[in-house]
Amino acid sequence: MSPVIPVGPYHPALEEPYKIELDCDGEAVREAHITVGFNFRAIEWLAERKNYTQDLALVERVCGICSNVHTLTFSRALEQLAGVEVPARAQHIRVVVHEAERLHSHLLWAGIAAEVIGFQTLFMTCFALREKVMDLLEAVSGNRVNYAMNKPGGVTRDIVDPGMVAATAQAIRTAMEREIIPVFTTDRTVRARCAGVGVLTRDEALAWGALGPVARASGLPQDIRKAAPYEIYDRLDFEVPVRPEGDVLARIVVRALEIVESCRIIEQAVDGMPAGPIDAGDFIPVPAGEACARIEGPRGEVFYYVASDGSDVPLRVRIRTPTFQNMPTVALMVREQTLADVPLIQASIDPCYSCTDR
Amino acid sequence: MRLIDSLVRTSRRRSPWLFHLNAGSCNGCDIELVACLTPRYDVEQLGIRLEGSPRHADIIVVSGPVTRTTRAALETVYAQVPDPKVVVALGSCPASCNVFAGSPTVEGPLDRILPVDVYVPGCPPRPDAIIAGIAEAIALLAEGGHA
Amino acid sequence: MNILGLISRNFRRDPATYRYPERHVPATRFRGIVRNDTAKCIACGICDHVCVSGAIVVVGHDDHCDWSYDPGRCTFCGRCVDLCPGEALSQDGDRAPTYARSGDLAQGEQITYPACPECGLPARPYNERLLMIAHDDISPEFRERIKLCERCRRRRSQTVLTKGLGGAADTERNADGA
Amino acid sequence: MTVGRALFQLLVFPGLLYAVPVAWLMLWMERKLTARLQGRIGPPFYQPFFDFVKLLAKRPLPRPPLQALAMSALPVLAVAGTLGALALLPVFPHSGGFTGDLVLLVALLEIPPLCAVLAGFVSRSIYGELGATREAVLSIAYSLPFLAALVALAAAANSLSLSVISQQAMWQVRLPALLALALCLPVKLRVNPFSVANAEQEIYAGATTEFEGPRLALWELAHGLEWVALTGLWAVLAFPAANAAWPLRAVVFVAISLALVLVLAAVAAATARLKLAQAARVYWLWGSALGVLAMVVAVVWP
Repeated sequence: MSPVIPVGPYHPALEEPYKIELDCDGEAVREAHITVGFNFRAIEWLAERKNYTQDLALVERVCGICSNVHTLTFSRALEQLAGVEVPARAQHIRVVVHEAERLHSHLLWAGIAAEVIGFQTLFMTCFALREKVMDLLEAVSGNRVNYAMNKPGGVTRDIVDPGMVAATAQAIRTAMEREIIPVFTTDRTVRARCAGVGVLTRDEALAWGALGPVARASGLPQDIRKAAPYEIYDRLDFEVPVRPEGDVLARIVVRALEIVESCRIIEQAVDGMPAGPIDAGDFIPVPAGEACARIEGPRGEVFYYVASDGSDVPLRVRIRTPTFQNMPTVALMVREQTLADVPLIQASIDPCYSCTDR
Repeated sequence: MRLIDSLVRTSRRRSPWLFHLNAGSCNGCDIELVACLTPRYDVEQLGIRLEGSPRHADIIVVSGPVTRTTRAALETVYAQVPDPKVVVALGSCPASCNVFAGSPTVEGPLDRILPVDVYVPGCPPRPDAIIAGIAEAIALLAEGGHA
Repeated sequence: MNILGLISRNFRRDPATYRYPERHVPATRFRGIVRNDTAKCIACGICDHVCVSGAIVVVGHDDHCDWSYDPGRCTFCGRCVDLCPGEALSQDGDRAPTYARSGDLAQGEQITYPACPECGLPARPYNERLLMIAHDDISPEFRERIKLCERCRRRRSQTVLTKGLGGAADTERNADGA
Repeated sequence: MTVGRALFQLLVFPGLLYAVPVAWLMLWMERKLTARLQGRIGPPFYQPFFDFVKLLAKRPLPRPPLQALAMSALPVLAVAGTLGALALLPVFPHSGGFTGDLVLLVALLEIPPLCAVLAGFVSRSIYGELGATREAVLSIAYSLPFLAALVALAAAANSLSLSVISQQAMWQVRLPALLALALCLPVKLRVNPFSVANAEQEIYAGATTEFEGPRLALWELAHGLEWVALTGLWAVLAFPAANAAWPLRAVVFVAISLALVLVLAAVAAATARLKLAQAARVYWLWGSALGVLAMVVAVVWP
């Protein structure tokens, strides 16, 4: 048998094209090399050649799963440059959409993880629940993916039926607590596949700069929503789940608990939503200068740097996504694991290579 | 002979297997395609299966604007699918490169590289639109795929 | 609930599937194909300016303006609809149909410039809503003037101005003479 | 066994004429039940049939002649082997069965996995090879309980004839032996939790990754026939009533086979896929324990 086993660029376990080459000894993995770049579409280059309104739609397509995160961070960077205040109602709507996106992203991930360990029924259950979130997002934004909700100074669409949003959040919370979390944590075959697999210790997570749920599953309590609150997060009551084990099961549990917390956040944000305008005007002039913005996306910290010369086209847009930080830890985690674990371990960081490649 | 012909045609209509190829897409279309498998849409009711190996497939579903790095894979995969076969372009990206038009690393649109039979518009298309597009493709497949 | 509970519940319930061709209907505010109401369009070109993928192209000519749109290029982001000053653009509440050849769905509208009531040459189209935003109160004289082409409008303004100034000058002269 | 009877068994029941439609029925039942347990509609009942016809009608890809030959011959061999095994099942007990058909049955049942292993290597794909290796490792793991159970039954009935075994093995041996056989079914049929040999998320379709069109159609058929043969073997061994009328026997045989399909599909829907080492451990530990128990009882019981 050939000693190097390529996984990808097109592989059933991978949603996206990228390649892991495994130096194997039978089924045991000795070393892994990751190749990315299949999704490189030169988005930053394009962003420097389009005006700010066009760039909003462009950065939304950095990633189809966490699209809202990108427009939100980009808008926040522009607001910082322009010195614009976002109306309170718009802030609440932003938080609702932001957390709804976290819900669908985490449910999607839970489904993919179940699929990767061959647990089709659980995959279907997660995706069936996810459809509720998709309906919510479609009702609010008019599209299931790529919501186009944010713009500098506010949001584009109002939430007309807050009752429905709160009810959906509650239904998802109940279903998570009653169905999905118990199966993931107690089912014996799931435990056999996930517990103790792909361990990333706290020190390694720190040294390799892991972000988001991956870091939190390794015992690092880091979350931008707590560390540097944006929008209305400083006024909301929510927990940041942290697990010390650092294995795949811990990552599952952290994300599952985050879903529950996100539902609580949505309920609170809808509850306290004030009346008022939802934006601060249509075309907001962006003066010369530079700004950074960062927020906590579903996969971890998303970072934007925008430089402007005062025209309507940015000088530079720099995007750093969480997978860029988390991806190298895969090579660390798959060592001395079996071949069967590799798809699961790579999936456990919730990789988004279209984010990383841009 | 006629009986066999119509049996073959019916079987192609009832059992289209897909191979999905992400040619630099943003994941939006890919996730909506996965959503088609799930309980609400369940494309298995039409006999559709998402296959891991291109050699098993009848319909190639392409999403994304075809980046420079995925072009070679796209051509290989197309050659690996046995005839008759049909190509479905998912979303605006393979149709026109969408927002990525003009990027130096994008070689699309897809019809420059492969013959495309069905376009499904949307960014991304809704699952019911994807199913409608695949249904179009099935009709073409029953007639023996594209020339 | 454990997995056995889950699958037995699924088995007892009816499947959640929509039987093809029955389908899940989009939400009421769904962002579909963009439509242009030529009666309201003032050919300002903002939609072209904000369209990231070049789906909307606006080309101005002497007597009309070509507004073309290809849903095959569209991102359905709705920025053009949001920012359309005259509320001429709207989006369908349902998904676009599938198509067989690139560009099959492309559509174009021609916005003919109305003829100037005075000289008959093309004048810029105007939109009632925009007028109301710009001016709370519109006098009949202003309403008439908005329909004119640029040259006639300028000439009309000039006449009014000269007349006004002329009148004032006359009064002044009279005052001097007194 | 008369030639006429042998031909009937090979071509009609439980052979070709019965087995092929029932193979499709079982494949459909498995998919449909899985779908229903997941809250979906699932495929219509004619699905496996049309899958088969469609694959047959596809144009095969050009390959080097020797590889093309091997890749066509192996699935044919797998189909033939399974049909042969089916023909040996003593659904209707008779005095004429030749002694030692148990040995032949075991050998014939091993043909499809063997062909799959060869197919994986012949296709010269890394995933095919991985699938083949996994198939081989698993077949070593399940062979011990599988053979132990059959040997225990043979010892209990003091015969190597399937017909005699199905009639005379005592229940004290039959029960653990049947359990051990039932444990071996998921891995032989490559369904969860022991589906590691064709784990799609790891190694595509395993050994059949590189097969296309008609060649794949034959593999699908062989897989369906394996369902019929293995559930049939279990049904024959689980229903010994010697003096039941032949229609009743046939009906009970079919009913037990189909019920077993449903049970296996439900188990598959309720579990995740175990890793190779974990699956092998289950067989070495629990499978072997059951097999050895059956053997000990067969030898020790007066």
